[in-house]
Amino acid sequence: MTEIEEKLSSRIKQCFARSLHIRHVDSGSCNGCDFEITALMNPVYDIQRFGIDFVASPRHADMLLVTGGVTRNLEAALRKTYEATAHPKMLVAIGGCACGGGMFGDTYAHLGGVDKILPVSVYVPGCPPRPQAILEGILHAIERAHELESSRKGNGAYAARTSNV
Amino acid sequence: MIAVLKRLWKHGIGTIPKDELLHVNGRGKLLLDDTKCTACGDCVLECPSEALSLRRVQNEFDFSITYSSCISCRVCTEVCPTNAFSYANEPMPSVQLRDELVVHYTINRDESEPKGEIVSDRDRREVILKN
Amino acid sequence: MKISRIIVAPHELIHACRTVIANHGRFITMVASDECGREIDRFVVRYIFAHDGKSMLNVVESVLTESNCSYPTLSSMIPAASWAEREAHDLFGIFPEGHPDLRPLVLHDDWPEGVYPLRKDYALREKQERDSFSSWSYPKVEGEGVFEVPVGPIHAGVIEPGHFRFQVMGDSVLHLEAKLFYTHRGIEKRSEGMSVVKGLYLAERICGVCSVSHALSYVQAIEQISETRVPERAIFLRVLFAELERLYNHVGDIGNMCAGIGYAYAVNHGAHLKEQLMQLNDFIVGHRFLRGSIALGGVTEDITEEKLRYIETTLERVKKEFNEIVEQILSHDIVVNRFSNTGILSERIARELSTVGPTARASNYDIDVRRDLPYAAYDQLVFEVPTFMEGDVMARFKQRFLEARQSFQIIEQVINRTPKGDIRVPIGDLIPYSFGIGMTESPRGENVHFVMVGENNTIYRYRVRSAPYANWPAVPICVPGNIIPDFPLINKSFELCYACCDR
Amino acid sequence: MIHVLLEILQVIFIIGVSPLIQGIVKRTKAILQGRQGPSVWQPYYDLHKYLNKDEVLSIHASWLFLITPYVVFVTMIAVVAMIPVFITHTLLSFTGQLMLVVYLFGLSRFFTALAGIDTGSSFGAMGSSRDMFVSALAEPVLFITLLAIALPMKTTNLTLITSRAVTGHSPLLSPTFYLAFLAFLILVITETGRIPIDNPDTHLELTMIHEGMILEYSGKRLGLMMWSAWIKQAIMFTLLLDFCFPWGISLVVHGSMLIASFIMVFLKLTVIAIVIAFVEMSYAKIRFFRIPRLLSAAFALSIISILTNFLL
Repeated sequence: MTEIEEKLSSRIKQCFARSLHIRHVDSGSCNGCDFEITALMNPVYDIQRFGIDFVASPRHADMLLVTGGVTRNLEAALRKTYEATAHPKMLVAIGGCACGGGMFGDTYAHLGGVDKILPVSVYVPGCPPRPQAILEGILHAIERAHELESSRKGNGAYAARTSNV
Repeated sequence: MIAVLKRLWKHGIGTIPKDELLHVNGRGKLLLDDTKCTACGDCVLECPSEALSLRRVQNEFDFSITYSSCISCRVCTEVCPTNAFSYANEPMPSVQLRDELVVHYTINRDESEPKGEIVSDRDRREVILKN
Repeated sequence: MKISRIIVAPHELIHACRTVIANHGRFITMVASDECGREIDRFVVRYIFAHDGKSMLNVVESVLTESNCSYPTLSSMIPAASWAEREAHDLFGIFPEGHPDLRPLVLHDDWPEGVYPLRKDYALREKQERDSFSSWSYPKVEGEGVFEVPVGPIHAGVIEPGHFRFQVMGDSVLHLEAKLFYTHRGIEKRSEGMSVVKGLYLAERICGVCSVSHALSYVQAIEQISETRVPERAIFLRVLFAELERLYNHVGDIGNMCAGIGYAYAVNHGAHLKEQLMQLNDFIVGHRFLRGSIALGGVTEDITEEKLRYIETTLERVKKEFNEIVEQILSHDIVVNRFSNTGILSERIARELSTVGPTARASNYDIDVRRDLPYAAYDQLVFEVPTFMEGDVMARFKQRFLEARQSFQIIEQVINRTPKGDIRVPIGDLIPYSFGIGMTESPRGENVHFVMVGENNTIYRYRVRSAPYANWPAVPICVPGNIIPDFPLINKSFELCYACCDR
Repeated sequence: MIHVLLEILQVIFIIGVSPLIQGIVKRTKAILQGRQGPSVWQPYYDLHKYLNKDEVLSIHASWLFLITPYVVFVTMIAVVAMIPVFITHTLLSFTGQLMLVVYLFGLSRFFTALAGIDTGSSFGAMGSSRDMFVSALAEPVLFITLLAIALPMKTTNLTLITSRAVTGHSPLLSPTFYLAFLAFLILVITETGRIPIDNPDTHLELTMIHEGMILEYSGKRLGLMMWSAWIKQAIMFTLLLDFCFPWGISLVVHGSMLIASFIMVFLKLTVIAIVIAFVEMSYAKIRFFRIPRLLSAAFALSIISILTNFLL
């Protein structure tokens, strides 16, 4: 890592620690994880006080929360959403299905796991994970935001590797 | 507008403080007490989501729990003859690499008579019992 | 529940179904299956009808041969059968002759033609290349000033995926086309060959927020096959779980509907109440969505006396706050203005499309599985089924409120009347190739599970007709005539889950 | 010289404080909803982050899309340069200023709407068409309302209006004031895109107005668009203060007077932000085609206000 890169990464960490915009993408979940993400916004957990907010467009987002193990019908949509997000970006897999297929596993219509098509920063297991666990996962992802720059360079190689999946 | 204020006055702010936030009460992470486990393999056979696996490594058994597959269904706690499973109050760990979601336990039980090598084969989604 | 089977030749299907309907049969769903493993050549279609009040189901069956796998469509007589027939066409390649709209439903346009994943000779894991040449055709409205607004499948909020195309003139909707089944995961195929015990965990995960109802439908189907008598205590506890589920859903929906009109105050207080109910769930069974509470032959967890008392005190508090909030919402004139006369579903359409649940009842279509085909302990409890005439968003809002109040009452009765005893019995033997049908009333309406078991206590064919599956076709019908900004509100008032529709 | 410096300071103050006002509104709303809510400094953190992020551009985006954030931002600064904040003097001051303010708002609107259509996204186009619908109604009403305010002051120069308002007898005694104040309050809510006209927190793409138009922006340009919207909000609040609650605005350059007026302005802005949050919490979004009714109410109020001015 060069000096510039190091500076850059600390800057990113500093930015994200106080302001993080999240875009939720349902890639074929059972709705359970989605409801727990919604619960994060309720007055009890109130995720906004951490400077974390949900936004309407992937272009405004820094982090994608993906729930569900990517169905065949949503694969293209998920890829497009990822591409529409500006760098630096993170992808957090929420729930057992997104982490590795869960109960549904690998079927004709279900790929089983987000990491089969996109790079995942943090995995949050659970069926569904409680709001506390999701929040912990998000905070965990912010902590390692400084690694984003390196993953950004590796991105091209990753896409090439996964294109024939 | 008055109703809004009245409600705020009566119920206050419902947000839980930051330091209590990550505290969980319900079932979370599945734990195995490797001193109790006899490597009988019942749980591996019954687990609906193939989160458990048991593998013989020479004289010992390697027991693993895959958190990404675990659905906290309690089947393993019910079938275990020695009550070796328990749920911790903390959530399952969030990790950066998928491999870190698998925890391994080494079970070394001389007195037990294991049924054989049980491998949870994820590709075929069935459990093979080999003697 | 008694099941009477009528077996006919394919060309007699229409006549047989007409007779059943004339005898007050209510169409529930159609199940197709590939039964080539047995001595049957090869596909079987089953039309299921319910006789409300008599606790009886009629199943009209017909066998289709592999060489001639077509049958006359029933969609023209029963519009509600349209989706089921389209789905069977997609997944099995059996052809309903004369069906008005045979566009792909479950498998999208990039699925290659002539490949049918639910046939027995198709391997579970077999992936298909994308066929990029075919495209989905949408009916179009043409004229000056008419343009098309495509939305989705990924939406802006924390919502499930679905694609909508509005044909609009300014902001007024002329036509709405919904393309769903984005979250189709192949659960029915996945379950085949699974043991019936493990199948329960799959059934719980069809939908996140109706887990109890789905699990209950599934275990009832299996218990029907094995003729298991579930202990008294267990059936009361099942009611408790089912009603707790209804409660957190209805309370959450009441708040959620206000999100459609930007009434943030009600949204947040509704969410706060829902959170309290979900924490209660977590406390009593250790899962916020009550998953893992229902077992084959009973329930998994006994609810102790202290827990029952705790439920009582918590619900007392929630009930008071809930009434307060609803009163506030209904006295707000902008809310009343936005809710009334928006998204009207007429009684005729509600009946023709066989809609279910609060949606149907808000349009004066008085059906409720809890009362009409009682299961668990509902026949021993006293409750009312409210209905409304209007069929608009306001009616659906009030419907949920009144139903939630009934749920509070039912839970009160359960707490006071639950008998002592066992909570679980082992299920008996399952005769291979027999089927059972489980029906329960989820917060969104009736969930119907058809389970056919194979050898060694495995699942042979599993078909889920969830409440949203029955209600979704009604949504595009009641949107035209409203304006685009009202669509989120109408959609939320139906509160249809995409996951259990798509499976 | 000191005048120019103070006037520049005024501009910087509004630009700098505008995210804080947004933060106060958000925080108040959160508390009224029974939750803790984001810190009042949150908009600054957001802005900092947006300015540091990369951008993703749609392939359909033309120069119009690229230039709009700068046009809008500069327009807003130009407006800020014309309004008195804590002293009555401004960088730009001439007769007919009020008209120019309305037209500059119109210019920024025009560009935002075009940029919304430019990328070819349906929500952008929908947002633009709705915004045009609302502004076609709001603009004439804004004119009439400003006229209702300008008429008793007998000038359209903002500096003069404000200094006359400060020195003149208390406007609280005349009905003209109340009517114009109500009309202006409705316009403030319309122009800042708040409930019951538009919902700034919505995640429902089908109901968005302002949010819909900036949906395609990312990174730096998104930051500028947001900031411009916050500045516009601050401008509307300041105008409301200048016309209706001008107490404490300093007429002359004098140390202690300036500090007092500075504190007063800050307090007044905070109060207005809290009031707006209250209004937003107590209402839901009205049906889209009912917006004309609300605006025509504002129109009627300002007409009556003008009439009473002549009659009384």
